[in-house]
Amino acid sequence: MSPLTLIFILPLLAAMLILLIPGNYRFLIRCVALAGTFLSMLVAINMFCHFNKAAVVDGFRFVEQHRLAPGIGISYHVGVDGINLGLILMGAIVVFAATAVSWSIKTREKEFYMLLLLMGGGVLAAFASLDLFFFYFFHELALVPTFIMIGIWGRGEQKNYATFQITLYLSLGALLVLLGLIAVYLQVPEPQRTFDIVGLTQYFRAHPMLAGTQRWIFPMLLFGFGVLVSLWPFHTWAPLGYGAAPSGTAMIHAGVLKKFGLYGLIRIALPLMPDAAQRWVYVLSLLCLGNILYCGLVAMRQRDLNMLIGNSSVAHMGFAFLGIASLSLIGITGTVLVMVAHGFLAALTFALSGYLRDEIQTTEIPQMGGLLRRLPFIGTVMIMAMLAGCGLPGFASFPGEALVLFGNWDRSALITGLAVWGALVIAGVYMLRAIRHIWHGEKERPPLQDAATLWRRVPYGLLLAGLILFGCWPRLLTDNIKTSVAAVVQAVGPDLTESAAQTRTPLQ
Amino acid sequence: MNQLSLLTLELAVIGLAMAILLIDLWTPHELKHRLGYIAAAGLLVILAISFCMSGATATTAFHGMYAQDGLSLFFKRLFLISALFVVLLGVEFSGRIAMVVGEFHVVTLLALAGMMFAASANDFVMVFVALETMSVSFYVLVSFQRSRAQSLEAGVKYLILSALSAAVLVFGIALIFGTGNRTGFAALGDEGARLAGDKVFLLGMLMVLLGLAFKISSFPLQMWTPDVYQGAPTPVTAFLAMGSKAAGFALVLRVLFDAAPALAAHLDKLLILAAGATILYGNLCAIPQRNLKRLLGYSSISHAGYLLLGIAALNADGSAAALYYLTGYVFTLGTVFTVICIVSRENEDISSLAGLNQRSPFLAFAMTLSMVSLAGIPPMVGFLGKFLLLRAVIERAAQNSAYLLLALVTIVGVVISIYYYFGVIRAVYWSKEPADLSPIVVSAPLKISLGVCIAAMLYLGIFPQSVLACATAAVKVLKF
Amino acid sequence: MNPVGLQDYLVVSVLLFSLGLLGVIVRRNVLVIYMALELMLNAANLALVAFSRYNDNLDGQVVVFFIITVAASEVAVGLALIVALYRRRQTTHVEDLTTLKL
Amino acid sequence: MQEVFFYIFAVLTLLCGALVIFNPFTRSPVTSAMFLVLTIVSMAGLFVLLHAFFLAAVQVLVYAGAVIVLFLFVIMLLDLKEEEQRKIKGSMAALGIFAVGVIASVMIATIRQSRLGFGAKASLTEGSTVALGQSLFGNFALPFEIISLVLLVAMIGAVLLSKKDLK
Amino acid sequence: MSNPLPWLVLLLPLLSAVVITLFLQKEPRWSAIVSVGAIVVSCLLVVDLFAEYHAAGSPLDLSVEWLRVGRLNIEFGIHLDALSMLMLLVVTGVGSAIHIYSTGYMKHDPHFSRFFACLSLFTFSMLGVVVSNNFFQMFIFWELVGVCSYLLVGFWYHKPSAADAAKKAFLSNRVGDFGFLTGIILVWATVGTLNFVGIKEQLVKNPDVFDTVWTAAGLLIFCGAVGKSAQFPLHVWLPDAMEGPTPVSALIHAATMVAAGVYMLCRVFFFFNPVALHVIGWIGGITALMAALIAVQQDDIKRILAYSTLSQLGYMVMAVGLGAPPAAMFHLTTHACFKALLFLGAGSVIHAVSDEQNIWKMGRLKEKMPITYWTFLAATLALCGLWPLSGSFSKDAILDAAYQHSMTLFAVGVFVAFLTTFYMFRLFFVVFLGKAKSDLTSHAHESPPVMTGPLIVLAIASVAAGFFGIAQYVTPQFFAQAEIAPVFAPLAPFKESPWPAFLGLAAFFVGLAAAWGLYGKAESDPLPASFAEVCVVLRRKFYFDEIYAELIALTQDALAQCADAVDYFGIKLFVRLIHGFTELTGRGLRLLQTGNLQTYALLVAAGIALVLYFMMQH
Repeated sequence: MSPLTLIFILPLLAAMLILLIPGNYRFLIRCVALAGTFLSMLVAINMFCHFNKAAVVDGFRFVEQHRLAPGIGISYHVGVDGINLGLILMGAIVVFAATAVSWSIKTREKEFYMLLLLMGGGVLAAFASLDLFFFYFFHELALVPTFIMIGIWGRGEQKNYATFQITLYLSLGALLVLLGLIAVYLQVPEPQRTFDIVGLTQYFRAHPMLAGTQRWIFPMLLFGFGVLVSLWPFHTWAPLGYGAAPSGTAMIHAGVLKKFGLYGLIRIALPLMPDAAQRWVYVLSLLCLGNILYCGLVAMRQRDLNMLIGNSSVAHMGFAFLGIASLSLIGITGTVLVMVAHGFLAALTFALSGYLRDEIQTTEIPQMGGLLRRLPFIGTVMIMAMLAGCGLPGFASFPGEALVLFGNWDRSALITGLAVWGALVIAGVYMLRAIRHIWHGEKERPPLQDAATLWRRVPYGLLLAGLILFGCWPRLLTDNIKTSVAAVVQAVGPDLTESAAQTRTPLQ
Repeated sequence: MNQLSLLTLELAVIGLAMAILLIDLWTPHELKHRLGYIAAAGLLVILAISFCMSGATATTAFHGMYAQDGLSLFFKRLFLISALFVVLLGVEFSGRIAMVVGEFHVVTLLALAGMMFAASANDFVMVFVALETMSVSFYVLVSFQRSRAQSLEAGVKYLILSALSAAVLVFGIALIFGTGNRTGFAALGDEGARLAGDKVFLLGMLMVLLGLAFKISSFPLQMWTPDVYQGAPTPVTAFLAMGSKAAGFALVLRVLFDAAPALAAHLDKLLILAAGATILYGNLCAIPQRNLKRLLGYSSISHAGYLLLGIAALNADGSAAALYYLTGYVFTLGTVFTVICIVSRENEDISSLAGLNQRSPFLAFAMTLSMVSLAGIPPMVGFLGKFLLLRAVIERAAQNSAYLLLALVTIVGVVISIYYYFGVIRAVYWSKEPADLSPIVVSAPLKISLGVCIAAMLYLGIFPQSVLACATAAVKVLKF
Repeated sequence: MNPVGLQDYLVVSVLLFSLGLLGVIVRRNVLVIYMALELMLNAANLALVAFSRYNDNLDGQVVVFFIITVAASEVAVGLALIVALYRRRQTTHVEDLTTLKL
Repeated sequence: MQEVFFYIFAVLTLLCGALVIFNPFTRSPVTSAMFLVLTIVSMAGLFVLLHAFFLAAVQVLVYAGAVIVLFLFVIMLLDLKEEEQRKIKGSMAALGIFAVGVIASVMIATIRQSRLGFGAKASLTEGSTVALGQSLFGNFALPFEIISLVLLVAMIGAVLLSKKDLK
Repeated sequence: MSNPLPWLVLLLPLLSAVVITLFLQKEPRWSAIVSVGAIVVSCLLVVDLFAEYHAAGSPLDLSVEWLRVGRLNIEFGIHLDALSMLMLLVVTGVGSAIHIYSTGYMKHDPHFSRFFACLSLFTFSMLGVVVSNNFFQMFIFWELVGVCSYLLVGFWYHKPSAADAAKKAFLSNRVGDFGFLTGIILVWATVGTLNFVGIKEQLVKNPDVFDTVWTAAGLLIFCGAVGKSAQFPLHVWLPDAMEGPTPVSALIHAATMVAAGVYMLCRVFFFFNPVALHVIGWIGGITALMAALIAVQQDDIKRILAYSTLSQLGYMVMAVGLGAPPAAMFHLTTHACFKALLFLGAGSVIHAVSDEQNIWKMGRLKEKMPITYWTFLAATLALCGLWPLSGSFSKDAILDAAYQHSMTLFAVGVFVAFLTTFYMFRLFFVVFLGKAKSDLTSHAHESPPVMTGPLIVLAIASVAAGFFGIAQYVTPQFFAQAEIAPVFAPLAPFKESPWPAFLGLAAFFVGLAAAWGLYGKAESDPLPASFAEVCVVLRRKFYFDEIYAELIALTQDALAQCADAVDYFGIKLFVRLIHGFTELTGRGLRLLQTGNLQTYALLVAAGIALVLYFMMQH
């Protein structure tokens, strides 16, 4: 059995196990959940380490395939290449961390952990699966858990509105995507019709899709995925929803699930519909500015910590989109790196803000201040996370964003310049203001419970370690990413940046 | 004799009905509610028999009146299953229908027989007769709770509107007979080429379809649904939603693709409009709805719309998808109505579900899953069904972009529907209303049937292959 | 007087049908609505008989049998229903039957 | 000759039919029932013109003899007096008439434009009872049997619904 | 990786930072030992390398591939040549002194360990900047020194002023870095490489590789220096940064980090075209003048030093702009010594008068703290450029360059020299001579040896640094044709460039006289009495802070407000509208369900009519 299967089966199994445990055995339930996610994390790390040794089956490793419904070409097919390798590793770690920080949940643990594990397993499976049907199927598994979790364990007076808004937005986006995927699938003539991504890619490489068809399918995918990734102006659900969600949910959702749309664009939309992609990138890069600048500015105005983090994560998505819009090897590699980095980052920040909320019962920034003396550990980690959020070198988001910017220059210098402003200055402004008003300052407060024990520190430490590891040594990922992305880019067509290389500098 | 052997299932059902009618005479009152179990057992046996029969070879009998093929068999199994749920609910419900439990099951079974004949109808006369058998039984069933004025009101409404639609249908049949000079599907199908161009024949077909539209509660004859669903006794509502609708679709399929395949191609615009309008009407009206059964009435309108997608696609995939969807729909509704029947006894407001997950986690779980399935979200069957339907529709989008529009309308509808279905889930888990937290006891048979439903919803949602294969085989008899 | 043909019969039946339909729409007394429904069914009968006459095919007349029977049974159930209803609500007017709405 | 009778019966049918629905003088269901009888009878006349003698008889017997009587029984049973003249809602009526008008006109137009009945002259074969019976128990055996189910259900239903108290 | 030594130099401080953070949080003594040990060892290594390099004479280049995607190839490398060697010496040398000093200065601080962790981290980052062999790596460390300065300035984060100062410093640097990064991307996109050597080769191979964007590229890169070296108009952060502990001011905001901008300019000197150089020169000149003027009217001892730093940095930048990077580096070196010394001296004074920083509350400290007094005097004289102290040589080198290129800038330079002497001796007289202006001074005492030791070392350096021909040493770095000059040949200003030297000296004496005249015995500042308006302007630092506050409020914050408003009233409202519209439609349609049978019948009829009409038309 492929490790991939193991990675997402383990949490689901744990969920089923919990279903059998009576609800009042709280400790047992937690332990089962932790064990399941921890094991899956170990498997993921192990897979990551042995990635390069594994056998390659048409571009993918650790492949496993079973035909489920030959009639309509659905098969269970998982595999991993450079693009989703990092995502799965990150996902597994985040899921474990999310389970670990959920010890603060004190009511209806049974349901909570079941839903959390269902969500986590589903999203891991979505990233692992190479079959469009299951790719979509597993992603949708998260919808209901999100709804119920925010509904029951969420906070804030806007809870109900947020719950429905996030659910409706996500399902709208998902259904658009569904239409697009089915349409893509139907472009293949009857005999070799399949939902298998590999098969589709090979087929369309051989017989490119009609430009006319691309023209109406691509927008569906672009905006469908866009809504899922909170592309401007479809972003309002994200800060609201994450603000209301319990930290575990927010971590998995903002950290892992959100990357689904970008992953889909890179994996499916670009290589299968190059012409349309070329046609749409300009629109896309403008919308990216919407994310980067506009949402950054909005973040400056937020008085609620969660809203601030939410908006900043929306802004970061802008860089991911910008990399895609560059349609260049460097840019898209950067996008994948940003996805992984932001996964760790978002999870970390939401975990910490959740902790903070538990400690001081508020997320209103003005009511904070001078907390660093009371919560040295949490404070330090949060400050590091926030500095990482404004693109500080040494954290994984920096190389990612840098790659994106380098990759996009030849497509549009102006947009790149503005993005740099967003990355360095705007991000700096709201993050530093937040640090100043939350942690610094002289406000006196009663002593608080800092994450003192090593055990409580593990999840934060893990996420931070991920950030720093890939920040200091990005080649761990990029060397694998670029080989896989190269295929995508080459399918999409001329890579401005690379071609510039030939023309400008013959002696390079 | 061979001919009669084809009728095994129908005869068995009728026999069962008669048996219960007789047994009822000698059963003391306090035991009458047990009759449902007899009926259930009988139906189980018949269901088992039905799986021994094979519709692989389409055979007609009684001078082409009656067709036994994959399609009819598929539908008959659906009817049997839904009747099974209904009789079980009948047991649960027996407290609420005075002292005439026995007759309740008898009439239910006769309605079932009508549906089964409808599934095998191969002649417009049969269509009419079978439909009427069904309808008349439902007149009785809907108004079965004589003590409840609402039930009677629903009965009157149902009777009058149904009779109206029946009259339209009959007039249509008359016109068809007049132009085709036949009433047999096969015969008409042969003359399809000639008739396709005949305006009067078209008129007749339209009137027949309108008559059937009433049964599947599709636009423009959907008005009755919410009222009747709300007024009728819960098991009957369930039967209307599962059986009657399915029967209507069986007939629509036969009439369109068996009697007038040549004409069907010209009806695409009408079908697209009907599907779109039905979806939007059902979903939009459901948004502010608080009464559960009424909500399900609207939702059943919208699902009629989804099913029409498959027919509007005018291709084998579409019809197969519709069959698959119906299968899932039966199990889903089986769950929903069982839960409603158990939980909301006197008040049928959504608030009656408040705190359900404290009162009975199992029921809450079942309700949630069924709502998720109705909303069409993985891993439940509802998703796979909609997936197949959309696939069939988009398949046509290449030729006619109206289908793309239809698909988008469907999406809008689904999103809206998620809003109110999830509202129910919300009521189950964290509604504000103060709820009595007395635990609910569920009788063993209902537990089993719920378990079966949930298993089926999940199985169909994840492993489509087997049933989808049956559906595809079933629609082979139709001509596209 | 031009010779009477099939179409004339059909027109009559169509008109009768419409009359019935109109009755269902405008009359309030359930009993009368039933009668209107009878009219509609009879219109179908007339059409069928006319067809079977002009197409030289007796099947039409057979169908009429069924229709009559069905009509009779519908009326039977319907009237029983009215009786039951009247016992509870002392009315046979449809506009009093509007508790199920919205 | 035929024509004359046709027009007489047709006009009678329609007129009485119309009077069933709206009787300018009274709203009593009894009158409606009576006019229904007349409609039926005059339709029977049309049947005769169409050489469907047996059906004509059945029509009269079943309808006039059974159905209408049933109606009258119920009316008497519930002693529905001629209740106060409730106004027909004008708007409702207007819309109804319009809709029905559209339907009728479309149907008539279609029929008139069609080639129905051209060439196919009325055959001389009588609607003989024998032939009728044969096809009823031959081709139509199955529907005939099923109809019995309808009657059964109707019977049960009628009993259940109208029984005074359910013991 | 052939030679491990350079790596060791770089990694030792990082190691100590990590070790202290992870394990020594509770062990102040040990963390001090580790941190000081690390920097001292790397200082010794540097000396060793220096000898090695000087023996070899050719640049030493080590690198490993850090990130390679497509055409973008980023190395992590060490490039050792005259320039970086010199800078390494400065950083590690001055750094060691300051580290040792801090062990005494921060003795009683509860967060002693954190302080040294940050110091070590800073040292690591600074060394990284120095040894970088490509733009990207330099940018990385550039950011890291920025964040270290953020952490150290905000070391006492519970003081709002400190927290705000840290934020301000970081953000102003970010503005500069925006230009820097953009410039880097532009260079890469044009030249195709980020490696300094590579870029130089390209420029040599085809000089017009940046056809139109050369100036732009140059200026964008220069933005980085503007931010880091606090040049006009981004100079506002440096004075506020004095909120940090004094050793930090000495190390980061006098000796090393702020000099990084100048260093970077020298590093890529080959890259600037005349236009760019012109701009650079003028910016430098303006900064020097403005800062010196402001310094005249400051009362906070550290702020005065800060403005003096600004103006000296202005000198250096001006020198680069005038095409005399050797002079710039020379002045950078000497300045590192005496400015660090000044700050440390100031620190010891502040320590003595119990953390009072206003010079008008001090006085007569000469007797109380002799060592501080004498070292401070030496540093002051060096700064003011009294021959033969180090400052005079480097300053005269700059004036000389100005004299050759632009008379205006020369004039500016001389005037700034005068101002420097003036405000420095103002400070000196008021603090050490005169009479005690508050009783704080009564119980002042000399600092412990651990603090005075470094003072003495630095004093010696500041006095003697001028005698090494540092300028000649780095010259070949920039001008290939220049012959390798002997290292220990002192510069003789009066022979080579008499005018600048004499004018410089004249400026010194005039300034000294003016200062003595005004402040020799002053109780309080006489100037405001006579030149009220001017003084107000100077005290308010030319209103830069106010202007910027307004500017930001008008542009960025206003935009943010708009965006927020759009987000709230635009998009969210729109969403709510759609929701409301749908719900209304639902409720509207629902009205059809009147429950009245006849309505239904009518609607059914209408439906049928509709369908028939619609279908039977064609």
